[in-house]
Amino acid sequence: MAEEEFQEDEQSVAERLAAEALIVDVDGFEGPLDVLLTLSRTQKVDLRKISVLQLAQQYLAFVEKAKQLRIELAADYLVMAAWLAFLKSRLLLPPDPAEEGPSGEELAAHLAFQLERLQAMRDVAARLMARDRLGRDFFARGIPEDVTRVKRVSYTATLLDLMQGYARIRTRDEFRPFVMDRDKVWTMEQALDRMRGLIGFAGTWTDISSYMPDGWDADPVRRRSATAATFAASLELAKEGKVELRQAETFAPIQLRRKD
Amino acid sequence: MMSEGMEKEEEEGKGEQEESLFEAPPIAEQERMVEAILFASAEPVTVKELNDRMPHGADAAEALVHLRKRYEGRGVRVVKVGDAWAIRTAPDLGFLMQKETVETRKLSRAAIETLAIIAYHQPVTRAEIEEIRGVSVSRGTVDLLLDMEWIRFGRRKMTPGRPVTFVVTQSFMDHFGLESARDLPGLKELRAAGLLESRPPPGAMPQLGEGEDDEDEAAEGQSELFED
Amino acid sequence: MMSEGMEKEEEEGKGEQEESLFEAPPIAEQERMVEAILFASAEPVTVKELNDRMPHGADAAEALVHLRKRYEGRGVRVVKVGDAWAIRTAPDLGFLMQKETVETRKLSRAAIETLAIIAYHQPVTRAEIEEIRGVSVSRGTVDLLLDMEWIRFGRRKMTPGRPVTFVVTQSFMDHFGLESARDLPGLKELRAAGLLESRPPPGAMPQLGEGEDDEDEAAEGQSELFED
Repeated sequence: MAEEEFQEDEQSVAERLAAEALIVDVDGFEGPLDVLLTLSRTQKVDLRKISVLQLAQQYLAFVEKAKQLRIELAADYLVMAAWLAFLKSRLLLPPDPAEEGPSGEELAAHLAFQLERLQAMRDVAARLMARDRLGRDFFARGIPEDVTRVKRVSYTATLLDLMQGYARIRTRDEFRPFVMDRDKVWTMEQALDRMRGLIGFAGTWTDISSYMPDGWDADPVRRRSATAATFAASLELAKEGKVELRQAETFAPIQLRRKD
Repeated sequence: MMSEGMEKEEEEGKGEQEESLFEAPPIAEQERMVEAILFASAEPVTVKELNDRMPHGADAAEALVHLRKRYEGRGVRVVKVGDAWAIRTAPDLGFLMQKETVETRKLSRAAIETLAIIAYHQPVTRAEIEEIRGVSVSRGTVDLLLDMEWIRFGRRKMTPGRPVTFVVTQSFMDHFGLESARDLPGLKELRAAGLLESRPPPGAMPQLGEGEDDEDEAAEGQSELFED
Repeated sequence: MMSEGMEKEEEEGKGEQEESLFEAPPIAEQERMVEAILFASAEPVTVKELNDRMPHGADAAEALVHLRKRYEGRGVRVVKVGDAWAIRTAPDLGFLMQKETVETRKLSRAAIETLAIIAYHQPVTRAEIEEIRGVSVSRGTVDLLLDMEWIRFGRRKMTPGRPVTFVVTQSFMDHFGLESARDLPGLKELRAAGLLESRPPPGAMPQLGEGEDDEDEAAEGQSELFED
């Protein structure tokens, strides 16, 4: 205690006022490291040469004062106080070779590094903010021109797509008659319908080719289909007992007559 | 218009700007100021406004003359808009003010098939394409292929109605890496390459209309390229 | 610098531009194009975008060298912002621009410090920021900086938990007139003093801030970014 009071006596009035301002203003601090950095300024030395021991004592005094003034300190500040008290004892006592872990000097050096780094960040932050800035010192184009976005669709295909496409058509082509050429097919049902209406008049032998649908003999494809259908229909009618068929010789015309 | 001598004098005057707080800055400096103000302003700026914003004694109108000259033939120009001034893109570079995004899409199946038929059977009429594909060909498909410059109109067929024909173009050859349409593999090769599979057994195929369609009559040219 | 002769030649070449669709326009013409595009844009434009918008075969990077030189000492300047380019008014003429000045949000001390730490230590995790500041970083601070588009998420750190990192953006560089992160003021000195190294605290140090455990992992990244 005596030592601490002695220290305080050493401080100038201005410094004491500053220390009190610290406490009153505790809410304005950005954490214990910030307090330590502020306290370190009273040492008026390069942060690399700072006395961490003295700083620890200043911090502990700051926490003590805050307690006296019944100022609630956040847990962070108290953790730092406890740690600094520990550090202080490490720095004051001769090192115990049996003890594990970093030495007091190592811990102090790291704390000094942290303070220096934080100070450095603050310095460069200030330099950064003091730079010429867009919208304050220099300016962008006031009337930017709209860039119209043109969306273009480009179609693509590979040679493989092309060949596969062609192959697909040609393959389908080979099956095509099953679906495609109905207009050139005369079915047996159609032939039967037609002949049933006509055979009532077939009292005498008539060539079955006369029962072909009109106009189907010009196109060879249609003629072939109609011939086949009419022939099949004739056989069907004979089977039903409705007509009789005859043929003079092989490949001779086939003739048909109503069966009474 | 300024004489050469004047311009020189102004150049020399530049260094003195700082001291002469109540004297007008040299004209070169005024020109810089007008340039910066016109650039940064959201709207065209009148000469009066320029003078109001520039240091006392400056003559924006004169600075504008210099600035305008400086931008002659450049990518942007100093132009008068009503009674105010602005910097604008040179009219011949307007085409740069659009950003083209290209979306690549696969050609539709209908388009590929139509294209393939044209390539293999050219010159070919729309009716022939429809006959081969077994479905009608939409106007859009043909237009797309014409638009892509992969097909073009060929000579008219000497058949009733004189229908137009389609042929493939040089761009088509370039795109598909072909020297000519004759380089397209024939059906045999397609089959050998496994591209033609489901071939029906011979004999299951009714021999209807083989070679007797009237459409075949006029189709000279490509048909001999292909088997079947 | 271009000789008079060269300039003449390019002038003459201008007329041919239309015909030679697949030849790059002369460099003087390319310079005009870059000038027009940069003038038209409030945001920095990347070299790639310039090339995309200019005719086939143009070399925006080369045109930029000429253009930058042309605007030296003028009221507006051609500035580099990361891998993009922009035209900005000369900072010494800021006093003319009261009308254009935009009220920047007054940043809190915490936000300013956090921004500086991200800029100088990037890519940096939240835990590393907290370690440096000795206090936890509030969500609001990070959100504000993200919202201003001065920082963005960088790649995750390859350390346990794969924490996200923060890096500064092109907008940040544009705002503070930086060509690249290497041009941050005092960067060299900080590095020389070892203040940008991530130095793990010796055991038994209090973990300041929220301490997400990844403090001790070697911070790769920021050092390589700032290597000379």
